[in-house]
Amino acid sequence: MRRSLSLLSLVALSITACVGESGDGPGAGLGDTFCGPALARVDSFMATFAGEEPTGGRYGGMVVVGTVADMHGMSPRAAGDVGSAQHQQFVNLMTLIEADESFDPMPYLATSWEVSEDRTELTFRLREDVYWHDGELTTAQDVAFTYLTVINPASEYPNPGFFQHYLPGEEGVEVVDSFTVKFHFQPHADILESWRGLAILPHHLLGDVPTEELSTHPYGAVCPVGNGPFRFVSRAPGESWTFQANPAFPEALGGRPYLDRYVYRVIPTQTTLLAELITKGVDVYVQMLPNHAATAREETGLTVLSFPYPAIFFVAWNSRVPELSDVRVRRALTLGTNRRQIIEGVQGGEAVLLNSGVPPVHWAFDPSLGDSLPYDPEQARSLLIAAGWVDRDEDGIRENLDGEPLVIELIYNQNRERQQVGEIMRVQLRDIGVELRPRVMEFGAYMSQITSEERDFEGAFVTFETGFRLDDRDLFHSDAVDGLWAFAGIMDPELDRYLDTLQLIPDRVEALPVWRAYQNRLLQLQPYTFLYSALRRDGVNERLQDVVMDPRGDWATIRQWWIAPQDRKTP
Amino acid sequence: MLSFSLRRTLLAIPLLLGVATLVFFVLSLAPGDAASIYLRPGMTPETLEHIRRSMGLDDPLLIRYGRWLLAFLQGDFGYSHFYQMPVRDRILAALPNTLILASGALFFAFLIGILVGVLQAVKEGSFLDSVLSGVTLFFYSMPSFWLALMLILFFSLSAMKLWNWPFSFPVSGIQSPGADLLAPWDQFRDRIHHLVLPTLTLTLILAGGVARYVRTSMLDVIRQDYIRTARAKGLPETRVIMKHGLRNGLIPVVTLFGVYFPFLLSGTVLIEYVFAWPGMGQLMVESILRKDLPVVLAGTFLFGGMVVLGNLLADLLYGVVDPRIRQSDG
Amino acid sequence: MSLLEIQKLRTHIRTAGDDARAVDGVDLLLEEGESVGLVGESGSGKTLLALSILGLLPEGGGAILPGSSIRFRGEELVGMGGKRLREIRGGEVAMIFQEPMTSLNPVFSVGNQILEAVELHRPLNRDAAKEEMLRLLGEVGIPDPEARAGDYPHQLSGGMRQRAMIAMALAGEPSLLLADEPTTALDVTVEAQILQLLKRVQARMGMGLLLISHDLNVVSRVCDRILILYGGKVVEAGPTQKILDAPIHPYTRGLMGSRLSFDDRRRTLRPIPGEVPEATDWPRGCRFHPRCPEVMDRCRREEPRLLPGTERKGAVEVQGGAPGGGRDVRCWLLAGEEGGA
Amino acid sequence: MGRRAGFLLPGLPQLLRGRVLGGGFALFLWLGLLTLAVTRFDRVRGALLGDLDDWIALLTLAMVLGGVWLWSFRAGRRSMVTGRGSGEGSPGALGQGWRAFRRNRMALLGLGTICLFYLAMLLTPFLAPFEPEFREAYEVGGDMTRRLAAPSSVHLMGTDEFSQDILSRILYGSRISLTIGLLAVGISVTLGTFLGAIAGYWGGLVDTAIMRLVDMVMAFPRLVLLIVIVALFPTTIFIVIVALAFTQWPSTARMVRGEILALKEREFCEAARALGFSRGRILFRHLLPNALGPLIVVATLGIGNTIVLEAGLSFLGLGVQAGTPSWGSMVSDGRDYLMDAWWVATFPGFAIVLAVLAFNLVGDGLRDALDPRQSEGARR
Repeated sequence: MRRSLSLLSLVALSITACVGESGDGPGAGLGDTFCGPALARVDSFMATFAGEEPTGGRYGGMVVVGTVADMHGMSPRAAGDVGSAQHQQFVNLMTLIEADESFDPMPYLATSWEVSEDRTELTFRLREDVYWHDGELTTAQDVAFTYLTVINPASEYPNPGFFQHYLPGEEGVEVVDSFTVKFHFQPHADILESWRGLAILPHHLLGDVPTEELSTHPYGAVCPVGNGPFRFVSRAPGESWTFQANPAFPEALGGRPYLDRYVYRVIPTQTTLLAELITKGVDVYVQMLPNHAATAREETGLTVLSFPYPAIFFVAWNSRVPELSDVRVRRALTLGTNRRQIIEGVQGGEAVLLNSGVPPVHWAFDPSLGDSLPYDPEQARSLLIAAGWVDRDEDGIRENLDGEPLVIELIYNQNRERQQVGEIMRVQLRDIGVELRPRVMEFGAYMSQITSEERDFEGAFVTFETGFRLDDRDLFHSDAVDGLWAFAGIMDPELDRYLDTLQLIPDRVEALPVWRAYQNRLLQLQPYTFLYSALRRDGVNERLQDVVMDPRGDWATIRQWWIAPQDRKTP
Repeated sequence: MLSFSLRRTLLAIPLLLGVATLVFFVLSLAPGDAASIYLRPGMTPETLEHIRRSMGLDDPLLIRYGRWLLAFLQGDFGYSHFYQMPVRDRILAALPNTLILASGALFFAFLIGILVGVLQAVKEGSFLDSVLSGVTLFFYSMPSFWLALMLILFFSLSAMKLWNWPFSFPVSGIQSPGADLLAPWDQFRDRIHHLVLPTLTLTLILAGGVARYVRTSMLDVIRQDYIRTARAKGLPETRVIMKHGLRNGLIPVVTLFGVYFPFLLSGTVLIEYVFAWPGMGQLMVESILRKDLPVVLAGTFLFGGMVVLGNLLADLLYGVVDPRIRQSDG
Repeated sequence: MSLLEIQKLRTHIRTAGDDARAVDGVDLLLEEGESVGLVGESGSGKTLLALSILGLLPEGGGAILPGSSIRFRGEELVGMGGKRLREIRGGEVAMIFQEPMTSLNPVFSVGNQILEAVELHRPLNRDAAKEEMLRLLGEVGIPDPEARAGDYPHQLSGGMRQRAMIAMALAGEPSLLLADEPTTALDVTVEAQILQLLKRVQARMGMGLLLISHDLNVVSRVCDRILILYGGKVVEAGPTQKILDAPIHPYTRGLMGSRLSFDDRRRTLRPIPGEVPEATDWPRGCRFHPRCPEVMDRCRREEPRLLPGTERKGAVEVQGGAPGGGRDVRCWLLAGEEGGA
Repeated sequence: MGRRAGFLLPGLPQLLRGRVLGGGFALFLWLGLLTLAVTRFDRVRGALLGDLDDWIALLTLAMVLGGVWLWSFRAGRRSMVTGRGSGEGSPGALGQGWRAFRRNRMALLGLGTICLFYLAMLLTPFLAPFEPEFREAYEVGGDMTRRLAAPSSVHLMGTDEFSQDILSRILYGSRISLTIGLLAVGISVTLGTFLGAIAGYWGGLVDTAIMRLVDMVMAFPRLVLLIVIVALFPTTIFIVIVALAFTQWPSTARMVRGEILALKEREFCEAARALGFSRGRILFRHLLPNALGPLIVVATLGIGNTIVLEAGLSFLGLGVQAGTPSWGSMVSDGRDYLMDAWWVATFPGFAIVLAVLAFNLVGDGLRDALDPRQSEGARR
């Protein structure tokens, strides 16, 4: 009876909770013992800047960014979600290096770096004036701690592949002095890109936390303490995150950001989000639908920024399935899909046709490749005939010698874009005598089906956000054919050779021909039907100045955003 | 009477546990691995294994069930893997929002519904009655999300752009960002502003049902002899209706309140979705889609609890409004 | 000036088809302090007549036709509305109903309901009104008024409920009380008590009383005069004793035959055959003719007028006094006297 | 003369006799269908070689044309004989209800609307101006400008983002929306009646067990339960129907149980028992028919409710498999275009409101007609 009372008390408690802030209940547990003191220290450190902060001119104002999904937060495991990753990189935390507009590495937390002659050592020299928001200095200790944490699978960091070639564990990192840290690894073509994505964590706060508990530690989602340009103020789960300018941000990096406040808002229905943008309730609508972009462009006071983004959208064909093991069939599927029309219809023309997994923003992207497999239903039909698929019973769908019709099931999770593309492909492939059956699945089931050992699927829509460092070995290498990501399951020695070589050529000029060859081989094998890399569109209120958005992300330039005094809302 | 209600309520607790158990197994046995939701390109099987472990998915189903049940009975609702916080904290953040929205809407729905229903009953068969019947049935027949979208179009976008109204209502959220910097009074006003459209949507839809119910009930009452008695006494008509009629007409409406009360938590699902209202409905939908099992279980239990509470409340209210029942337990 | 003077009252009920002529030209006179009984089977229009007086006809259902007149102390009630009508209702003219169970509001205590009437019609402050309410309860013979006042109708017995109704009616100190079948729902012993009570309060307060019943017996115990109603028309009217002693109209005689009384055990029960026809569909001629044991050809053709009744044509002996002895009858059996107008 | 008019034009005899509603409806229906058959003669003739849908449509067309004519003719002749059109049938409880129902204009309007909806659903192959998947824009050499076209004389309700005609899709979508409503309610009412009747009649342990189950399902907010089921399993139309049915039966069961409990005490039941009838016979032959009135009301109102719920599920993206048009999924698809192509979401939304409204009107009318207590009030 006592137990059931505690259940009932939740209702009573909740009614009183409207008054007080949540989190002060007895159930807050660790959140209470960790967050309370941590945030108090942040407050007192920030209070020391009162009066010293720059005011006037561009300084001041609040900006609201609206998105459809809440972000996970600042823990390493949260880096798997694009919104969280960007906040870790650009807003609340800092990375060692940044990329400039042309994607060349730029100093950030690290002032300089040095790669050893044999490309097995990387030494970072850190800034000495970067403070955690609670007043502690950011040191080499933090960097080493972060590295050791994320290479431990228990941290649930989603991109451990970044550090695959590093020497295992403590051998890989060496704290030279308080502000110098050195890493050891096997030679690799791309050394710095990993450090552009990985945000450094506070050792003094999390050093004592066992790595396996890190993913459930309140630091990530309840009270992150960072060192980036904006400090965490509060979070209402499912509703918003609020950040405040960090006055202690180093002068050399631009000092305190212009904006006083930055709010990340969650609005799950895109139509509502558009309405908020139009009524000026939000200043930025992240990742607009194409037709919403068209609407917003016609509004006064709004601009739509569209920029290429390193994401690729493709259909993975499971070549373990007999019908799809024939490269002629896979090729016919690609040839029979009018991808230009799909781009026109689904993305309003704002996408780049792809024929490989190299996105347009990558330096190895080959624009001429896009014309390689143009829409050609005639050729698709003859390929299918050659492969033995003929419409023997004249029902419009081809059959093989055994009379089995060419029916391919295409799975995807609930998503408007995928649904649209699936429907269009169905219409188009019917034209060449293939019956495509798009099937929506719940996301977890979909992920299980394409990654589990059974690979119980025929075709699947997949979107990858790639970053600037490409390593397709887990997709196409024979060694990885049983790994999570080998959807297509193709094994090709030539492809393996390219993939192995590519990781070892640091010089881009030298690597480019190999990239070309690799992409051509993919073109021949057609493990996927690559569709496109869509532009990302963000609707922005024109009162917000100096917003630049490029492949680095939506928040890459948030430090420079400013609002003229007359445009600031009176809070 | 009261003891009967209490006993029924206590009996409901195992029932609710049963419901939660059902949900546990349905969610656990549904195809697909809950941990695979957190899979990201480039992730290794070891990491996936760790995610699975930290979600408690590496144990056999029955052990997981036992562990959940034990913790649940002790008032520990578990940890939300998606929100990275204890379920209790997450629910406590969502619950007040929903309660505010839904209780406001319920209040207005009953207020408007009762007034309209009474008016219709008094003017039975008149043109006004027909018009109001049509209007209430219209809203009653309307999908809530649809009405919500229409209201956004009318009262926010069109109001501002086409009709140049001096103000438009905010279309999402419970308060403006940065409202915490406002003076308390302005903060309050801001909140009320945000409440307008979602409350209006909910109210319109609920009020239709209430009005229909009240009309029927009042029509029944108005024909009763005691209404004639009240008139024969020389009471003014308004007093006859509002005192003698309404008091009796409301007795069956109390049952309706018992039915609508659980609405406080669950009835707002679609409306919360459209208006980005960070409440229980939105939380539940997202948690179901993300297979955030502990949140779904706790939410289910809470929803069920509201149904039970609603029944209890209806019983108690019945006693308050109907002396025949109040006295029957001696 | 009479207390109540009804002339040519016609009250119709609207239905989907033809209007039901429920009360069809009734004249009635009631002097101060007099008690009049209105008798008829259900469907004869007697309840509607009472409701017409206070304007309590069901909404949209019934209407008093133009040309009708109901005057209370000379004041025309037909078409009256608003404040004055409400002052009269429950104040100068009170009414009690057939079913005390359904006529009392189940959700308010009886005390509360009586108090409401007291406060409405008497210039008393709250305490005095309460006092008065308790006094009224005592007056109508409810024991331990203090305790009973808090009771709800469902907690009282039928007799007690009707007493409470009477108390409520007396609250405004009315000069006319309309009692619509006040004892129908009660058993015989309680009926007697209630009738006695009515008689007592009427005498004490000097009220006029219009007692409506289907039971001639009940009415005869209380009333000075009696009106017999059939088919929305008065068929016989006269002093109680005369009607009891010498009923003229066949319908009256039928009612006498079908009554069950203690003081008249010799008679056997002889119910009137058939039923009252629908008020939408009165037969041509005399409305009673399909059921009349003495029906004549003329009855089927022409409608009789209300005439001073003195004697009966035919075999039945003539009783009663002088011509016009205060009695009116509507029957062709009397036509001989009139010379067949 | 009336007879000849009946030969010429169905509905005319009724109209001449002043029965405007029935006659007008018959006339309208007959003329409308005739026009349809003539104007789309090619399509109708083509249906002879068509598939099942075409044949159903053909059959419907023939039956309704013939049926209306026959009804009008015979009713006209009968009214000539008896002088009045009504008066047929035995005055059972349902017959009386029908007569009361017939007096309710709004309910009749609702009934007419429902009939038209279902008729349109059956005749979709002839009515729809375009194929359900007329994705012209994406066919070979497609014309992309036809996407999201505003309502015009070609596309009366405009087109969606696939250049599909909204009107045609609403017509084809009615199959899912109207069938889901009918089937789900059919299943739930059958199941609920069966279990409720058993619980009410047998009582005891059976009753307790069934009612606990009822409580359990009812302790769940319906929409949330639906989301759990539909979100986690492949969304086929079958799953959606089953989910809708299995979340609705408890209220029916509860109602039927109450009715049975009340009826059980009535004289005719005791009489049947005294005659030695078996329990099953008493229950299904004597008790259930008496509970039919409230059941019909619950079912009618339930259909409207179910259509709204299906729409809600589709709105969350959980409805019937994408690509198959249903009104709910059409609204859901159109909501992103609300600000630049309002017609995509608006027209299917109206279809939902109209259909639900019609069902509710009929449900209300039935309740008034079948509940003697209330209908007496209405007549007074």
